Amino acid sequence: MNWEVIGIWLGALLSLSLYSFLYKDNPFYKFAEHLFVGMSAGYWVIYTIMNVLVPNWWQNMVPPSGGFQPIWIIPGVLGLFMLFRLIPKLSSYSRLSLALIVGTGAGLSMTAMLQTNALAQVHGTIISLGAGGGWFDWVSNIIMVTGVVCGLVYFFFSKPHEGVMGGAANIGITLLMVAFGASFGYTVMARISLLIGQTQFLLFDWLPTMGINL
Amino acid sequence: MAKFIEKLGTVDRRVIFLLMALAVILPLAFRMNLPIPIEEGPSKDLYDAIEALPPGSRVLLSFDYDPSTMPELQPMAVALAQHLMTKDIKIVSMALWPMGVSLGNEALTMVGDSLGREEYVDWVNLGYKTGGGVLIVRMGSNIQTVFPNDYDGNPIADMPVMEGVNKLGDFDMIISLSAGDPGIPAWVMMAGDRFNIPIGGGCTAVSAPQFYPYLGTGQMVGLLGGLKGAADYETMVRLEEDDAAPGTATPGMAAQSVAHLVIMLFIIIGNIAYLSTRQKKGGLR
Amino acid sequence: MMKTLVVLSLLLTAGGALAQGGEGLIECFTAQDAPNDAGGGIDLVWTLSLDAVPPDSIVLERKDGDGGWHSIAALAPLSGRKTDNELENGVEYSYRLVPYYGGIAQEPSAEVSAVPGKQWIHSGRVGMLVILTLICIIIMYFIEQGKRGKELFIRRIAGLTAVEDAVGRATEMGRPVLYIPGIMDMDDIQTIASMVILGRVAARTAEYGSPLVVPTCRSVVMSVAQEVVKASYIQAGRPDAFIKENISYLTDDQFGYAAGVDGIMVRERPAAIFMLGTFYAESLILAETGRSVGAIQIAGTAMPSQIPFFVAACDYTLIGEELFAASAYLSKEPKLLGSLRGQDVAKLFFMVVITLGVIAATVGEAWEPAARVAEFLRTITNVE
Amino acid sequence: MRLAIPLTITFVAGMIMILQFFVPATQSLGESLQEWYMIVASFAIFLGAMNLITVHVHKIRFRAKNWKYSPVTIAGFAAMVLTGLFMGIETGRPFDFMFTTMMVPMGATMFSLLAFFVASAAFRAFRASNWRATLLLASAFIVMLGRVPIGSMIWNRIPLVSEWIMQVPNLAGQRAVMIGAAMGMVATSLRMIFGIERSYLGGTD
Repeated sequence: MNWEVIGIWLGALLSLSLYSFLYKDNPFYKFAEHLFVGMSAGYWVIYTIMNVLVPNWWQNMVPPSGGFQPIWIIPGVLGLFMLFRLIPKLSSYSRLSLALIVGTGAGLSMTAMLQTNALAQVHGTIISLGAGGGWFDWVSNIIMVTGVVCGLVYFFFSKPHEGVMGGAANIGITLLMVAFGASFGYTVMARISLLIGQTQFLLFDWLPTMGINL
Repeated sequence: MAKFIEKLGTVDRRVIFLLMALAVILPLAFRMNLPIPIEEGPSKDLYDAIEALPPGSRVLLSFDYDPSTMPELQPMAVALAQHLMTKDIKIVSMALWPMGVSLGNEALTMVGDSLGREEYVDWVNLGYKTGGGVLIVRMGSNIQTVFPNDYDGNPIADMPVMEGVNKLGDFDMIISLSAGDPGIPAWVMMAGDRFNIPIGGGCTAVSAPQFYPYLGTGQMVGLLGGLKGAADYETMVRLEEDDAAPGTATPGMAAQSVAHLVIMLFIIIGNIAYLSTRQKKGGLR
Repeated sequence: MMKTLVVLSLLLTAGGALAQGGEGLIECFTAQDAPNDAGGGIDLVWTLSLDAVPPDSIVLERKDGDGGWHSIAALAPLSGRKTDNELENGVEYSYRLVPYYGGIAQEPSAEVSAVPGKQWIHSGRVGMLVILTLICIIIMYFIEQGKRGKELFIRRIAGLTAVEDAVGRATEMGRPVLYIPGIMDMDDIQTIASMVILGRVAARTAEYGSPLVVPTCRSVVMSVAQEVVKASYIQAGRPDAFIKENISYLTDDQFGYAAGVDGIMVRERPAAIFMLGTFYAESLILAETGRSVGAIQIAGTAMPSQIPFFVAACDYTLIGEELFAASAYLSKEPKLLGSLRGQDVAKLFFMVVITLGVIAATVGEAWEPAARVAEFLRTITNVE
Repeated sequence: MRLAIPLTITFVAGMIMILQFFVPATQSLGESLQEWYMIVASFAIFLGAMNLITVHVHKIRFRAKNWKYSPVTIAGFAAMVLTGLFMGIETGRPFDFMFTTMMVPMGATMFSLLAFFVASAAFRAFRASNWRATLLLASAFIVMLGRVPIGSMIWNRIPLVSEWIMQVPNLAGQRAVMIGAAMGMVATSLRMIFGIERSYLGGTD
């Protein structure tokens, strides 16, 4: 018995406990679930301290090479404000920190989303219908462009989906369904891969510790 | 018989779970093997893009995943490292996910040792820093300020592999093995779109469809999707290099195929059952 | 470039050519301020003469204040470009290249110089700036219109008409309502949208009196959710019914969170489950478990890869932008309806750009002026 | 007026982030802001941890349903935090050992549950109940076939058809979703930055 074997057993028993959920909720699952939640919460606390707060804040404010950078007090104070939520009287200070988080996030995603999810996609859709040359390319290109335009019509909210709009929206949602089906089908494989990975662990790492070699 | 079919349509989902488990366990336990044909597609595109790089080029390999997606992404890491190192391309690796560092190291050391490539000369692992997209943007202006040291704490400034690499723009290609956020989208948005560096990638099969738009617009040069992509790449690398170490993706594909068939069988059974009930009810919806 | 390489490799195999100094070897060596940066960068570009043997390496040298040359980088012979960073803005810097053959320095190239500076506008993003400004003006205009009381229509969104029923059903069955705001933090716009919807859902549960359970994956989301729900309960005149403990943090870990929420589902047996926000792989783990406990499920996300799973496992799914329309739909607040109208006009703008662009590109294959229109549209939608 | 200061902070922070995208000269400002934001957001983790512990202590004290499992959560949390703080997080230390031998397999197991759920969801949801559902079913089926070697054994064009579905209708659908959602996000961001949407701050106007 060494640490490696103990590790394999811990992993295998916890995995099997979680798999038992597929049959129904049971004490093994409850145990593993509660342990998982607790351990991972603890992990992220340590992780945040060691990987963000120490290197990106503390070591900037008090560099190991000496000196003191007062500017870094500000994010520290805003961070502490976040914790003021625990003290009802002071909890409204946490809004200042929240405002910074939300504002930065909003500004950053506004440009990033517009660039990558909107403009780049529009740019990619501006193609010649004849691109590719063959009749089949024509068909594909027409489906592509109509699909994007009709899909967008489906997302119109301020006009009722009637008449031409309704027709286009209908084409749009139909196409979205095809896309969702495809996406689902494509994914199935990935999900199975994960199960394969875990099964390999149980079959080829865990069983051998009991002398069972497949 | 008809009643039996109807019953199948409402079968307890635990029966499905059991059959799925068997579909994966049996082929693995009995080591079933199926051949893999290579077709044109995003996997081949990535392979060709790397083939086109001259020896001595520099590629940034980012390990943006953790052990939960290892079955799919780790074989890619190994196959890519194998391809890049055989072609004498320098690899600078890093991770946007904390756990990616050790996984990447595992792959690079293993392949590097088998091909006689040296750490710090032919490859280096810069390690992990938090920040995702922000981090990438900062690397765009200067890598050293973001990663003064590699994962082991050695200053990168004097490493031969980092010679002439000061910012992202100095790389000939960036490849992200990505399990989610931050990952490929961050690289495409913050590095590819901003600094015009070709971006390649590998991802779980689930996220692959969402990156197809990037392939269509040329924002990405190629993509490995899931175990299939990994198995494709393994096969392509092995066609070139007979003595390359056998990969782990190929055996898994057999279990994959059987499990797929089982799911498809379920869908067919479900529909037969559904249609027969519907007919009985007089074709009502 | 390709051609240069081919010729070079031909020469290499032929061998025999003489090593050459920088003057004849390096052609078109230029230096200029690196574009679109915050300053401090100079781009250096050169090509190697086709008639010469490429050197083993090239060393880039910079002239310092004292007038001496200092090596700043050793480059691969075919690299052809280099950006020198961290320079002082407004100071002139001079550079030269020194080719090396077999470790022996040759005659340096001609000297070039440039002055680094910062740019006040990113030249590759002007098109986007114009479009963004336009979109913002449109949206703000319609928000104003809404505020002024202009009657605004909103189409039916199936998933949202069901909110009332779902909460009502939970009350009848005496079971809780479970609200899952996704796994991302407050800087994610979908999480923000989810918090706004949570406020509306909380208003309903306050009214109906069924408990509202919100497990979160992020601490900040937890504290925002507490604020939002509390505000809704106060507004509904039921501050006594607000239970802070029901809005709790589990763990930042994606699958730890999924395991915890699955546990809550099978033990609390909620009658209605809302899953609105940013979801990744945990989407189906949650949705299938929710389904197995017989809850009405209303899901919504803008993550293209997760929508299919919600569609397959939930009763109602808000697809993409519908998630962002939800707060307007549920509140019928004029300014939000106005914003929605503005979004529609923005989409219309993109549809027109696409349609025009495609027509122009297609016609452009035969008729030059149309091709120029298509090219223009491609340029403004291209962002560097 | 107590919302005025937070709303100003949101506005300024949002504007800086937009500005630094278009004005290269302000990039360093944006970078510092993001660094700050990361620090502030990180502090909040203690808030969550406190909440988790309080909730479970509460459960134990009042003997709530399943309270017997609450000590497990607390013990797991304490084990990670204490070993991490006092014994280091390097490879080989208890923290790392527990992470790799317990947390990692548990995460992988939860993730792999999806294989089962995908099967049951497909079985139940993919019924040819109307023509639109039939299309969904058909495209899923073909793509699934195209992803495994057996597909090309049935008909050698299946991988091509599957690739076509992914590249044309799927791409069009994804693009429509992306463009639409981007508009929703731009509008929501705009409302946040200009303080039109403020319910996230809690309280009413």
